Amino acid sequence: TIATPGAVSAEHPYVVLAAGTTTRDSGLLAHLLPLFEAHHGLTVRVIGVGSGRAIELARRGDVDALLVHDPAAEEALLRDGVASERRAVMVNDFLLVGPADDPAGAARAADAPDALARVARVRELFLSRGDDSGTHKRELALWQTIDTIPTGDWYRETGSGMGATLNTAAQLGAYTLVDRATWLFFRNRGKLTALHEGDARLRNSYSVLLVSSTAHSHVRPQARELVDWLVSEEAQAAIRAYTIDGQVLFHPAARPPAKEAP
Amino acid sequence: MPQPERLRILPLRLEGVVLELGGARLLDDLSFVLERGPCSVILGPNGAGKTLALRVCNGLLKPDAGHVAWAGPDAAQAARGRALVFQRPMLLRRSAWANIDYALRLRRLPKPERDQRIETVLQETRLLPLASRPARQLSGGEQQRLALARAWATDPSVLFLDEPAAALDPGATRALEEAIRAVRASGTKIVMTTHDLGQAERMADEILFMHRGHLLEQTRAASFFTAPETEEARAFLKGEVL
Amino acid sequence: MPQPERLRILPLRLEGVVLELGGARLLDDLSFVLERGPCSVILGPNGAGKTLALRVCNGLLKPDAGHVAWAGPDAAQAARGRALVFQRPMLLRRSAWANIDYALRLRRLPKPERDQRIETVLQETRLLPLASRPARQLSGGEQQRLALARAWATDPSVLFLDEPAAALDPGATRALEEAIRAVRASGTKIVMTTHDLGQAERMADEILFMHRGHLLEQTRAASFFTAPETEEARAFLKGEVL
Amino acid sequence: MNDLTLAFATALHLILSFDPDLVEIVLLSLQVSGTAVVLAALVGLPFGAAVGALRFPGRRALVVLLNASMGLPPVVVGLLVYLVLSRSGPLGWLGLLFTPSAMVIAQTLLIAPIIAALTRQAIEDLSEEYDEPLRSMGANFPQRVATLLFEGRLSLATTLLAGFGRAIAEVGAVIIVGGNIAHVTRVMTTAIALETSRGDLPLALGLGLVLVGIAIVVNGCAQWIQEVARRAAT
Amino acid sequence: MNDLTLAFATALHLILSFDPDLVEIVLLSLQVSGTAVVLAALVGLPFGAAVGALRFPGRRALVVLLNASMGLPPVVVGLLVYLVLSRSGPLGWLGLLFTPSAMVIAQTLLIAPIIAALTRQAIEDLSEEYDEPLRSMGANFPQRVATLLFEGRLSLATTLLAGFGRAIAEVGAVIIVGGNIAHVTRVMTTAIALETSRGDLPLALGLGLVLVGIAIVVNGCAQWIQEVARRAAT
Ligand SMILES: Nc1ncnc2c1ncn2[C@@H]1O[C@H](COP(=O)(O)OP(=O)(O)OP(=O)(O)O)[C@@H](O)[C@H]1O
Ligand SMILES: Nc1ncnc2c1ncn2[C@@H]1O[C@H](COP(=O)(O)OP(=O)(O)OP(=O)(O)O)[C@@H](O)[C@H]1O
Ligand SMILES: [Mg+2]
Ligand SMILES: [Mg+2]
Repeated sequence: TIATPGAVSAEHPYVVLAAGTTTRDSGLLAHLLPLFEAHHGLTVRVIGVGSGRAIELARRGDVDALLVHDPAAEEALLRDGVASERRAVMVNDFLLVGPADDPAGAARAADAPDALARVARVRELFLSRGDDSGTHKRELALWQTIDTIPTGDWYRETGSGMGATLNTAAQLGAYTLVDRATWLFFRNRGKLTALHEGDARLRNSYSVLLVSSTAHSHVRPQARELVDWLVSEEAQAAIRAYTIDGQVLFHPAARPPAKEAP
Repeated sequence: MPQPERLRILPLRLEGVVLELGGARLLDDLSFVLERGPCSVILGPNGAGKTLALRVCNGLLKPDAGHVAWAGPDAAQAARGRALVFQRPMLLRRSAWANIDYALRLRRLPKPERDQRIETVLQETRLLPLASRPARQLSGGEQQRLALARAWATDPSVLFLDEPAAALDPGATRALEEAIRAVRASGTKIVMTTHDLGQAERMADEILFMHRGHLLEQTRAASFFTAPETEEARAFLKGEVL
Repeated sequence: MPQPERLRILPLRLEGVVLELGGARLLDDLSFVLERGPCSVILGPNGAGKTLALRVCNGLLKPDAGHVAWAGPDAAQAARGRALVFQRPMLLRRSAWANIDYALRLRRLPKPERDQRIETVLQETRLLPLASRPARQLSGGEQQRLALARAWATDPSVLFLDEPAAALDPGATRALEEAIRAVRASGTKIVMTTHDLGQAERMADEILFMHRGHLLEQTRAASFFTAPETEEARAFLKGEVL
Repeated sequence: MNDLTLAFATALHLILSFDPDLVEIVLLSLQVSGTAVVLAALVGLPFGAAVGALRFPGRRALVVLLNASMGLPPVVVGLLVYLVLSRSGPLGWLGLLFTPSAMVIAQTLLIAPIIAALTRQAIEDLSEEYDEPLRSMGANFPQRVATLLFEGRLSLATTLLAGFGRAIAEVGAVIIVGGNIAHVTRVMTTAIALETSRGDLPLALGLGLVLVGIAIVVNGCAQWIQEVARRAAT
Repeated sequence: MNDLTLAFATALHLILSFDPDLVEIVLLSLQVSGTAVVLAALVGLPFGAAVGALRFPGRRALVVLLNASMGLPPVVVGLLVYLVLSRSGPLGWLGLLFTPSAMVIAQTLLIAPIIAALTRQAIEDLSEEYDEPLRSMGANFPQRVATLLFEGRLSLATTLLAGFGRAIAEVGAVIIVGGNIAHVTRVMTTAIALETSRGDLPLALGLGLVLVGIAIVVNGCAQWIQEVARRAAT
């Protein structure tokens, strides 16, 4: 037989998890996964990609599980039979960041849509990820609530990941929407500061999905162990325990252990 | 030098060969036959087409019209049976010894025989002390002698020499001429060009006189030097500007 | 050719020049003086070091010991006053005309004068019909003539020629010798090597005889050919293998 | 390989529909990389030729550095340019960050070493034959370098095309200093990276094929210019 | 330029502390790019030399394609390899995706054209001088190609170093087919990209400097091998 990774995994069994860049870049997975690996004799190979690419990887059967934050796309995966299971794992939130002097006065806004509206009104520079990521989709949804189609010189799509977009915003003194985990972990903030947060519309929920072995017969069955563990007491506690500068990045969101739906 | 049964690839026939390069007709209706035996010397002023004719004979240039026909059963055999020493020798970036070895390995000779032949030809060309020198650092005359040794070592049925003595000192020239005579005696056909009329007289059995891409005469050497048929040949022999 | 006041860069003195390359001593304690006027011919067997000596004289190789001294006030002037035609001519990838033009532009000559000089030297070397040909496609003898024309066009005080007639036909050789005589008459110093003893006798006023990196004789030409002083020179003149 | 068919179809559609966004992106790509090649050639050709033609102490070390600099990672070059051009950087006052100029600077820095290193080798090979004759003709050092560059123009053209290929295909540096801002600094490669991260592989590949097509057209033009030049001169 | 000082300090610290993770990443980078260069050379050198030494109809078009292929974007190569190696792709059953082998394949495809294109030019230059003499000696086509490759070995070494530089600096292709998995497929460039997206620019730059250092060491070794070879032979 050919020495496929399957054969290699006889010694070193592993599963492949496509995870949103945020969960990787924020250091959460580096904190979490060793706990899992220690007790399950299984390593997790993390592919850090945007949600769009993660979904694509799942559809092609190139990964065994997903940890993403794009509810609409996740449901589509379930519907199409690509994923056999989806479990809520955790939530965090988005915040609007921008230059410390806040020329748009976004900090004084009543809610998130209002904050965006203020930026649009004074045409202060706003950077959109523009990459169909979970963050980008949430931003578009917020514009929709105030019936604005942002266009013009002040609205720019960076077409890049969260980190790159923040690097750009820090230099240009622009506003942008960012998830809390990336923000807390990010080193190159420059003059950027958090201006608006805490709105319910800024909630960001992460789920883990198991790729269906019917759709893709070669997915590693051990992935179920990972999925089950992520919603376990141990993992949920560990998620809560992960802080940066005293701030919790992700809040556990798994429903208490109950009878799972078939 | 070993003297095995040589490949029978002669006579070589050129018929109506025309060569055009860069819009100019450089060889025009060139026809001649080179037989086994006599030493053929091609004479002619600079730019007459001597080098081009040698390249055509060796299959390095394809004529635009006309034929080049070797007597051998196939082209591959003809190619194996001939060797050409260029007017401006091309030496490989390796030692003098290795340059000859390269040519012999192309003929698939076993190592002991190669070594023996190399030693013989280096001795003959007085290059043995320089055997391990990088070939490209040799002096002009040494390079020309090495190119000659390399061709010679392959023991060809026909040996084409394009001005082989141009860079040689008087002693080397004399040695070359003696060597050529010996080679010829062993049955190798010699076809050479030279600008040294004395050398041509000493070496040639027949003369091919070229002028502006045309073959004007192909005659026995004695009669060419005593009674050239064409005006051009007479002027050439007198060293007049043509 | 115009005959302006030539740069006074002679005599050239070599004193105790030693050159070592690749671990071998190729020029050993070479000392001579080249004066204005006489045509100096360097003779010697292949590998004697003639070409190396010319390269040292032209500042292309730095001797490991000893001195090379031109009479001119500074090195730049000496460089402008000399020209060297290599044994294996290097031609630029452009037309014959442009090759000469290149050398003249280096001397900052105005265009009309350049054109006039180019035409003169091409005429003298019978290359005018080939003026627009790519230089690298010329025949061996044509290339050598072009290299000569290029050096000549710069109207040097000293003209070094490394076997200038090696690839030339008899007519061109005669023309070359006449041209050299004319150039010399106009005050240009000629330093040349040759393997053609007849040519050496015709051209030389003085002979420098080299052997294995040593200068064995520097004498008047007549006495060299009639009564060579050294054993090596005698053997060389007889065409014996040294 | 259904995806490939889809990618080809996408590429064809993109080209035939003459999508104005695509045209804009293509033109910016050509402009940025073309300018970078010209600038890099202005520096890299003479510098590489000088190193190739000259012998001096420490030359060998310089050649090692030059060859190693062909392995400069685009991301590193991008970061360096970013730091220099950033508001807090020494040239921040120029306000060049996230403009096409910044991308040109980054690509120039990236390919100048490649052009210089390949030029050095080409000129070193040539100078074996040319150096002494040129010196004997009295050509001074700049003249010799210029002549060697001219004599080697055919193989140096390939060197420039290698530089162009590296520039037009490069994404790591331009995305950092350009920011992939739509309609401002988005070029072919950053657009491809974006579609890839979106998971729209057919579109990404389609754009990639268009880019390859552009490279072919540019190389074809270069070849054609060479032919014409060869026929015109010598 | 405080950042730069910090980056140098970081690089120094990384090297001096002999960080085991860094060592692992460095070794994988060298292994992947080294293997890719060897494989690409095995294909690119003979192919480039054959095109350089042979005259045939359609050759000019092939040369244009070859030169254009130096502009193949890494992301596109990465995507193509990904589609082929993906579970739903034709070679999915090999299970090579997200392994170092996949990265080797992608880099090989990326640099083989560069090596071939530069080799073609070098060999074409050489064959002007060598072709007729070799043919007259009775060397057949493969023998001529082998001889030209050997005679041009010094300048071809630079070609291989150019390929190595491109491979070791490349990130777009390896990140797609390798996935930048820690301890499995993380190489220097993907690590740099990761730190950049984290906004840890000093660490990213520090890693970049380490990478440049590696390139210098590799090139130094290559030069040294050449010197030794030159002295040993000829
Ligand atoms: N590739 C080429 N393109 C154009 N013209 C050429 C080419 N090769 C040779 N020629 C021309 O063809 C003519 C004959 O060249 P050839 O080399 O055969 O002369 P030759 O008789 O050997 O002269 P020489 O005694 O000087 O060596 C010359 O005028 C030369 O310029
Ligand atoms: N770069 C070099 N390295 C080592 N040896 C060299 C080098 N250049 C020349 N030589 C050797 O020096 C000797 C003298 O060479 P040179 O070219 O001066 O001879 P020459 O007198 O001009 O001979 P010829 O009449 O054959 O042209 C030769 O034996 C040659 O092999
Ligand atoms: Mg000839
Ligand atoms: Mg000589």
